[in-house]
Amino acid sequence: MIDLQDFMVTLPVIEVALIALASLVAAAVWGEKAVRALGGVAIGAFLLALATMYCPVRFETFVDGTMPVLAFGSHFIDDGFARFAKTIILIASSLSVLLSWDYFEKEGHARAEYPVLILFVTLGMMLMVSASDLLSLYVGLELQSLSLYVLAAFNRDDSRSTEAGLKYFVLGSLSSGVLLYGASLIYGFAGATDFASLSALLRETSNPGVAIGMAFVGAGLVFKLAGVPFHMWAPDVYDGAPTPVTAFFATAPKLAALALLTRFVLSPMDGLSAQWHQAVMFVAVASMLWGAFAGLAQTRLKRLLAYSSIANVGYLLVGLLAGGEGGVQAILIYFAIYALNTLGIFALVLCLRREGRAVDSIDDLSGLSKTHPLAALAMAVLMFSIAGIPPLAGFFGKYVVFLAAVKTGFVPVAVIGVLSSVVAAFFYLRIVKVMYFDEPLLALDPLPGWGVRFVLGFSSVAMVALAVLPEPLIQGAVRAAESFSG
Amino acid sequence: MSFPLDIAAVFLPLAGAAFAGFGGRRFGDLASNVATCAGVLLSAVFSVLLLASAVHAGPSERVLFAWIQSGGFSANWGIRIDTLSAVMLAVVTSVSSMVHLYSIAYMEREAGKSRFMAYLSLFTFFMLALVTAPNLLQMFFGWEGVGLMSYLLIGFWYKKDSANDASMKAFLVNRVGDFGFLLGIFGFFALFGSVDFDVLFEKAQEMSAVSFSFLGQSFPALTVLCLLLFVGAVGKSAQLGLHTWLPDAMEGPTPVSALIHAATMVTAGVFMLARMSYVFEYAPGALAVVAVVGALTCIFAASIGLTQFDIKRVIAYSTMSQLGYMIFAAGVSAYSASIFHLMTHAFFKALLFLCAGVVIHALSGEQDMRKMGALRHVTPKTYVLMWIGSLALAGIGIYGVGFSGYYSKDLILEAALGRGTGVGVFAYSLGVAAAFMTAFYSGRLLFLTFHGEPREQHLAAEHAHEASWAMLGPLVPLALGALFAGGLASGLFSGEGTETFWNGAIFVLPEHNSMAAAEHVSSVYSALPVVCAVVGFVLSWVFYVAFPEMPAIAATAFGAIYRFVYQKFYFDELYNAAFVRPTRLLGGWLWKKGDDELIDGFGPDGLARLSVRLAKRVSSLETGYLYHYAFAMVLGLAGAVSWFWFKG
Amino acid sequence: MVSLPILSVLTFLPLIGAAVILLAGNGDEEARARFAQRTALGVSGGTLVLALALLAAFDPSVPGFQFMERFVWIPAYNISYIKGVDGISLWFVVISAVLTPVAVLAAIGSVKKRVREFMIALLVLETMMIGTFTALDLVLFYVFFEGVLIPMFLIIGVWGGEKRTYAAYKFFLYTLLGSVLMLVAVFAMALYAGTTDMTVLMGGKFPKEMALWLWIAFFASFAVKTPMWPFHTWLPYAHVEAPTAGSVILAGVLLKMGGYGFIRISLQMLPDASLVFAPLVIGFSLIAIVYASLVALAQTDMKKLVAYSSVAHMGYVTLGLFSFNRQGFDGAMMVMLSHAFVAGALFLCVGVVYDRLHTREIDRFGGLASGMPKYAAAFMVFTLAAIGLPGTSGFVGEFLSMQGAFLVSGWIAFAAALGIVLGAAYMLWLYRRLFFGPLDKADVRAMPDLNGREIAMFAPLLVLVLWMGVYPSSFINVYAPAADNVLSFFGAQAHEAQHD
Amino acid sequence: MTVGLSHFLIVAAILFAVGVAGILFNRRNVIVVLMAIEIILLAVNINFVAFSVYQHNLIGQAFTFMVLTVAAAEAAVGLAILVVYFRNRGDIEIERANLMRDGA
Repeated sequence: MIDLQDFMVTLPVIEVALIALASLVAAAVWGEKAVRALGGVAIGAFLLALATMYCPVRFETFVDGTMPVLAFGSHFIDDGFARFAKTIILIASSLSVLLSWDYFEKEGHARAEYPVLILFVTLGMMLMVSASDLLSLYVGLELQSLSLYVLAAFNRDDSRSTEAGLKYFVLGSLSSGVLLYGASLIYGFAGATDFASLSALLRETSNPGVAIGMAFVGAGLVFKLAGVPFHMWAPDVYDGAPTPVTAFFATAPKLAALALLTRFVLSPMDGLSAQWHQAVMFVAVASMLWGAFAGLAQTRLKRLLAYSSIANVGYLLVGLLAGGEGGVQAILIYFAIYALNTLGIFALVLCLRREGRAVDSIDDLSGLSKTHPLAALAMAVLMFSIAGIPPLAGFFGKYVVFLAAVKTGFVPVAVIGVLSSVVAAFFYLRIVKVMYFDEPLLALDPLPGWGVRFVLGFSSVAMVALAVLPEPLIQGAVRAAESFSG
Repeated sequence: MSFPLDIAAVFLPLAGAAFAGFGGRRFGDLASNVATCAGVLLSAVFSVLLLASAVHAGPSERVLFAWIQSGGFSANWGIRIDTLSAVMLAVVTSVSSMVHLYSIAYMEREAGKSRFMAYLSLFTFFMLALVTAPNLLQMFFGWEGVGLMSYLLIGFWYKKDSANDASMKAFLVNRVGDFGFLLGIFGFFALFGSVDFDVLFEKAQEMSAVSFSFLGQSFPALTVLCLLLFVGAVGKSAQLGLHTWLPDAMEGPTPVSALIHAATMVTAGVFMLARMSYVFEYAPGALAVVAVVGALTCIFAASIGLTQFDIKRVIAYSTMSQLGYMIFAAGVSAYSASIFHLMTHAFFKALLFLCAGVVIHALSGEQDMRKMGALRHVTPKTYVLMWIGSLALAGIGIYGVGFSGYYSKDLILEAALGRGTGVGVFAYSLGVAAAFMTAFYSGRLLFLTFHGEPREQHLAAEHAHEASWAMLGPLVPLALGALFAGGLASGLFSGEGTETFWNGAIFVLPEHNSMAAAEHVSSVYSALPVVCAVVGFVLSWVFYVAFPEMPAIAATAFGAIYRFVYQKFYFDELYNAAFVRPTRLLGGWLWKKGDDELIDGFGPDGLARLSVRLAKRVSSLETGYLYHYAFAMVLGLAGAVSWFWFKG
Repeated sequence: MVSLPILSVLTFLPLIGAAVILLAGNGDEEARARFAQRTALGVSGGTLVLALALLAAFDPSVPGFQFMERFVWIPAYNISYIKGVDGISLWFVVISAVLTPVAVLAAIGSVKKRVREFMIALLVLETMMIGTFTALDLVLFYVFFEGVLIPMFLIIGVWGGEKRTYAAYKFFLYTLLGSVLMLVAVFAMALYAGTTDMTVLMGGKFPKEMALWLWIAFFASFAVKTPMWPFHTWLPYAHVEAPTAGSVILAGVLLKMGGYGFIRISLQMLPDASLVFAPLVIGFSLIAIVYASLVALAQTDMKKLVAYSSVAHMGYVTLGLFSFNRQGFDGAMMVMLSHAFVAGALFLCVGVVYDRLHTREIDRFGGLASGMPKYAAAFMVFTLAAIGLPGTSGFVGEFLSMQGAFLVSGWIAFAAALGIVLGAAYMLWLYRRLFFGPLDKADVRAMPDLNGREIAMFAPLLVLVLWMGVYPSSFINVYAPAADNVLSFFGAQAHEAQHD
Repeated sequence: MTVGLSHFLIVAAILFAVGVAGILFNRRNVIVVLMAIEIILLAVNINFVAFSVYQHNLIGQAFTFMVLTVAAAEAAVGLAILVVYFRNRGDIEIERANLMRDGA
């Protein structure tokens, strides 16, 4: 039953798992001294996994990446969609490691666990996007979540960070419980846990028990995604967690949850479209509006970005709502742009230090265009991009998502979406305003090391470059979305 | 190709203006004076030549280049020369030349002389563009152009608030008139598909049958359009209703008043009526309105003229009154008489204004007649010239011999009567009454100014002086015009030769031919105006020379009426209360209430406020308490489960 | 066809200039500022030369698009990079190219802080403007149309006056609000027609009900941009707070994007819906003309007054366009072209005294005619053009626009013509308060007359204003075939209207 | 009386509800919250095992083992976080765990 093929299919995951375990040992042995080295190792692991994933000689059936391949029974699926999502996840994780490069040192608690935890989270995420069985879904999700709880509380001497960890842990566990309960119901009423059987079953007969179980699972997944009304943990956790962790939270794990939700909704729940359409629509609209409006009232950058990410989840769910190839394409394009964009923004937040302490109120950006013109320019580009103003990449993200919605007839949702983006534009603009219109307050410390600056520069240039030449990204997404054709 | 007289005549003043305006500072005042005067004088010479040829050759048109071409709409820049425009050219340029020459001396001590000369020349140019227009659009160009120049010239002394008020008023009141004119143009294009005079004249008869309905009523389209054009004329020629700018226009330097009143601006309305005679003839309703408005203006202005003390204002009201004559002449289809009076009036009115200018100059700017007196000793030559002008204005003459005004005014009154309609009789009676008043206030002006005792000793004693020949010189040709122009030209404008003289430039329907009928008016009626005028002069002598206390007694006797007339029938006050103030209040109200409160309040600002309130409310749900967050999740879960349950 | 992609060069040349300013230039702050100014002037001047060359090479007898460039940009979404100009868009390209160097000149005198950034913003703005007018793919059009917001937001906000933040937000969010609805309409169009190629979309083959919704969505964007009453309230603030150069571009070019959009999309792609909504637009236009003129009368701030006059003038634009006849169309075009120069010039005029005294309160001035005769003369000419005196550019447009409206109904023209009386009132009232009366304030008396740079700024505009007034055919003829092309959809209806 | 599947399910559902209620209504002690989470997982396990028996397949029991393992890890992580939290704050009252909230 299990042959070498299974291992070849899961090779990238296995690599990361092995490196993660080795790193754990190394961290235990060398402790703080190994921080930088382990960071490098983590990035190396991610790049290795990437390379392995796209290595043409991995197994015979891998020709052009369109064929889905199952491994270990039906637990693990490797298709274009998963590969694209993993690509983004691995890049985002790498950039997150770069972002933390000297943050913890400055904060005085550089510990070797950090890269190890990132490795484990990434491992969990890779499992999630490839999960095609409730069991593997659960395992991947928990691996990711448990590591994230710890990351949130990583500044263990800081009461804010620990409170964030606690809140995240409690609510996350609750949502895991909900998800599991749903999984048990699905299992009980369907007799199977793999997506393919569930999909086949639901397409033929209606089964209220399974439907309810799916509602539970869906709710659990939306929690991970921080969609309204399961979003309330996000602002507090984003706020309290150390900034590189927040940056990480806002990007890769979101995609993992989203990819999982997409796969779950579009394959086993396919037969329940009458139900999930309405539910997803509600969550999407509510998230867009809630994120946009609550964001208006914020004064702290990280909280603001939390609401921004909630609003963006709304836009992503519009893509999910549209469904089909077009919708998945839109989700992937949107997410790739959003993730890069967000990482860049957090890179700038990491630049904000005054007298050795990190600050993150919006007013701390005052006059940045005078004191750090290039950083301010990059930030302005990122802000206009995430607000969806052309000619920056963020606009194309919105374009594809809402185009997909209009195409499938969800015109009112698209209208609400674009209107909420105007509201959200206000708080993005406010950041530009503070940077450009206001006079500088107290002087900021010099910009941090190259890691952060690289991420900032990279993402802002990418926002322009992807606007001019979005084709490679779009082609990738198009191929990935073919997994959902038919 | 022969020398283009027409182009030269029209554009020389423009060239002079450009030279003085742009080069005045560099080349000095003298050069500006020479350039502008030469331009206008040459233009005058050419105009007379043009007149001679036009009478023989009939209408001709020269297209310069296309102005506005838009789909079916097309209007060219061009020069239309026929007897009508040639007469106007000659009158305008000759009077303007004299005003130019006079101004050199008059404005000697003023700053910005070359600017002034440039304005005068430009003013003349716009008038020439107006009278030579081959279409309504170019006419409108000149029409607005003279409005602009009057604005600039009335406000020449821009440091004076009253001058600024007057200039703005002149422009705005004229704009109200232009508003009607413009609508008229639109209508003509809509109806005729063209604004070229040739087309309009040709198709007027055909279009007289067209009517349009409004509120269930049917109106002849041509009448409506003609009335719209006439609104423009009311503004420009200061007819009753839109006349309020004219007296205030006295704030400008005196040569400007002379130019505006005699040649370049107020006559535009009269000219337009004559020019559009081909169309107005087919709009009898419009003609009746024209006649009534003209007649009312005539008596209205004359009555105000009786009470004013500012020497220039008296003359200004006399202009208005005389314009009334011209307008109602057009209204009774006596276009020829109308233009005739326009011509004679140009000479004697310019003369009167320029004489008044001499007086004012002599008294260092004093314009109040109550402070003058006995000036005939100081300025004897002016005194004589002023008499000539006044007698011409009053239309004194007997048995076909008289001052210029006698011929034209009599012709108008006879024609009005000869028209044989109620409107004609109405116009005649008011005209005769106005003739009496004209003589009375002319006499009043002369006696108050030049006779009696000097009432303000210091004014007369200190530096009152007769003007130099530099100023008096230009008055002489005008005086000659006032004396003889009427007699010499009456053969052309009336009687047998009229038809050949106009040579198709104006058109009168056979059944409207009041001019011919004028010759058969009983001599009693034709003598009546002259008798009234003589009585008026005598009466004014009685009032102001023989019994100087009489005016005060009369004023108290008719207290209320006197005040009402003295205050110009309270037109300014009425307009202020009815239009000016409400408009400004409305503007402020729309701004503060409309924009700021209503549109912004419910629009962008309101939405922004609402968003912020909503944001606060939404954000207040984020309490930081775990159990609140969990509660939201449970609610969401319950919602999802029940949704899936009921849908499943 | 020309092998050189002249439209792309024209579009992106300013952007390259901006990049040069951003990356090159060394020495101290002052030297870099000077370098930025020179580069900006040179690049925008070069763009102007190119634009004029384009004008010269353009064949006015052809109604369609010329200098087409076309390549596939995003094949997955069937979006192409298509550029081309017809006679209509050509003029908008030219006004953008004319006004940018003028704005640069104005900025050289008045922008003293963060000069490099300002020049970069101006040049980026120029790229966006020219891009908008040359784009022939809806998405491309939208990208440029919206892209304008970014540099303008910064120009208002960074270099603006006291309430610049409010003004910048209002400008940005209001126009964005309108535009996002347009975006949804773009989706719908793209999905229905399967393409975003504007040349294909023109002709209006959308189902009736859909066309109505599309029209409303586009209207939301263009009405705000134009701006039409009652969507105009951002304009007074944006104008007042923007620095002079910003106001010039805003009034001169940005407002025209609304009118251009109406022509290109509402009229050409949705003609039937335009007919349905014409009464609404005409009603708004008339209100705009009268209302804005009245409000202008009450202003005490020069720039606000000019801003409201812009609203009134834009009323003539929409009025003319939605009369659906050649006179109205030409009127709208000429009002737009004229307003570009006249309003631009008036803002420059305000800038001249603002630079000297740092106030825009009308009552702070007075008697300027004695102290600054050249300035007074220039201001007078532009005032006259603004009130539409025949012989200036302002008249041609207003006249034709109202003529066009008259052909629809005399009463419309009647109401619109009220604007010419009120227009004269507020402009002359402004002029009077600024220039006439005694020159008794010491600081006002101390102000010097126009300097060489300022004369260089006004001279081309003066020439254009008079030229356009005396010989407008040279402007109209260039786009006449294109205009007939636009109106060909309305031929029958317009004919009916004429004989109503 | 036979004990059928529904009885197991009802018990599990009650346990689940108790667990959720423990999180919702407990405002004092975080330890209780941890216990409530464990109860939820327990309810899930009951479900899985019961279903596994009635479905005659072993997936449910395999699932249960996974859940047990993960629950242990979860408890460890939770307690660890609780410890660092207590070290910082000196108490573990839920009502006072609101350093982070909107408007703070």
